[in-house]
Amino acid sequence: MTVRLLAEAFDPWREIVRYQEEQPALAGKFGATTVFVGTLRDFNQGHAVQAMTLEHYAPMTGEHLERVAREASERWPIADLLVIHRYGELRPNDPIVCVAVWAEHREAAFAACRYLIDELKTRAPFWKQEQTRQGRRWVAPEPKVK
Amino acid sequence: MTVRLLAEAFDPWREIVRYQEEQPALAGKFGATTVFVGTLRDFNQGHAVQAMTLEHYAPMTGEHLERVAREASERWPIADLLVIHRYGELRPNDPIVCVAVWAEHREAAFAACRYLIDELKTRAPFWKQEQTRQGRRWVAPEPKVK
Amino acid sequence: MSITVRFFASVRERVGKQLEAIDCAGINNVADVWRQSARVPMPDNLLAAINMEYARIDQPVRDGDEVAFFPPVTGGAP
Amino acid sequence: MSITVRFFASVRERVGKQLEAIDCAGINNVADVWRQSARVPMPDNLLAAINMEYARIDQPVRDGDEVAFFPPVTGGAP
Repeated sequence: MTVRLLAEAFDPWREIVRYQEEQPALAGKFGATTVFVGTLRDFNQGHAVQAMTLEHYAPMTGEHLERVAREASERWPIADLLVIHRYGELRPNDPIVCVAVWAEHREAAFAACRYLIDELKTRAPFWKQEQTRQGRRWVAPEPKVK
Repeated sequence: MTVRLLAEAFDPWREIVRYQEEQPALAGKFGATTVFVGTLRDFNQGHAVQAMTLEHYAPMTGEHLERVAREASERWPIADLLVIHRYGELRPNDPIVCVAVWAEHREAAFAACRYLIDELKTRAPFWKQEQTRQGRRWVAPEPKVK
Repeated sequence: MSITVRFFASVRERVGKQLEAIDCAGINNVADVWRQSARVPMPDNLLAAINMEYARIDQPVRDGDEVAFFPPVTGGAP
Repeated sequence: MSITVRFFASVRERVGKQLEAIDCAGINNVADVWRQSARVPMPDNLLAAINMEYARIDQPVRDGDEVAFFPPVTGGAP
């Protein structure tokens, strides 16, 4: 179970391969892998987005990501999980966050992956500021669905 | 929207990267990518699995995969999807199937990804035969949950 | 003309063949194809397809059709 | 000893500072820290943390605590 905060751009697919290879105990033991990757779009709420800055509160952010990860691994029978979250300056098409879950069966893998992204979005202290042609603006949180 | 049936082992993560790079129209337009990868475990129902053969019914199998893919892209607002399914001889730790969905938002990406794997499992004509120390045996279908 | 019959997986093994062309004389539906070609009792949970579409066992079969028999499918992943 | 106060994102911009140490004299709870340090009206939806745990605005604050103020979080992805 690994949670990472990164200041630099990353390739989520390469990180997943690398992580999986670094866990030899996983080989042959998982039947299901689910992944969510969140990526910066070049438009949002009608505005062309040129860049985004992700502010966070270290080390509170890392601690809350770890807590969400622990909760997911306690609630569902999963073999391993990886969470990577960017902070700092991002450009459109840059990955923001990557969540990967390995489990014996897909039910737990899907449920844990969904829980991780939903919970980290609402609990980990990150704040997005978009740069558009109209200037910089803080992104408002999503309306709560649940 | 692409569906592929492969006779040879494949690396799902590399295929996802390659596919994404081949769709320049996607760049900057998607915020959410969900992936499911199904992998052959080295044990099943109490037996050590040495190998598995996936039999299929070409071209019926491909047509039903295409149909499930079309349904997913009609039901949810998604930007693109990729389905890759192996057939033939597999070894433990070999990927069996990979489903990737690109969308603006994660709600549609998760729903379409889950739909694709659930539907292709129950509708695409594939049959698994496991090789264990006790010999070869056909895998029985999962009990229906829904 | 004739009817092409295919058997897959455990059904193929039980019947002992994977492909056969049978004369369409006396064939009205999927069950007739099974009786004419398989010559063993119909297994539980048998699935059938006509021209690669899932079909009921009482569905009509025409000259030139391809009829397939197979067990419940087990694709995908855990 | 004193209380460390941090402001983040739009709250940081509104208050005009990101980090301050204030004397704990007269400070009983989170709202007191805001009044003493921010010196602007409390924004709607203000969130607070004491020692990196989410806290209510009436929660008690002790000497040596770190108190943070910030808007609703917007991490993750679309």
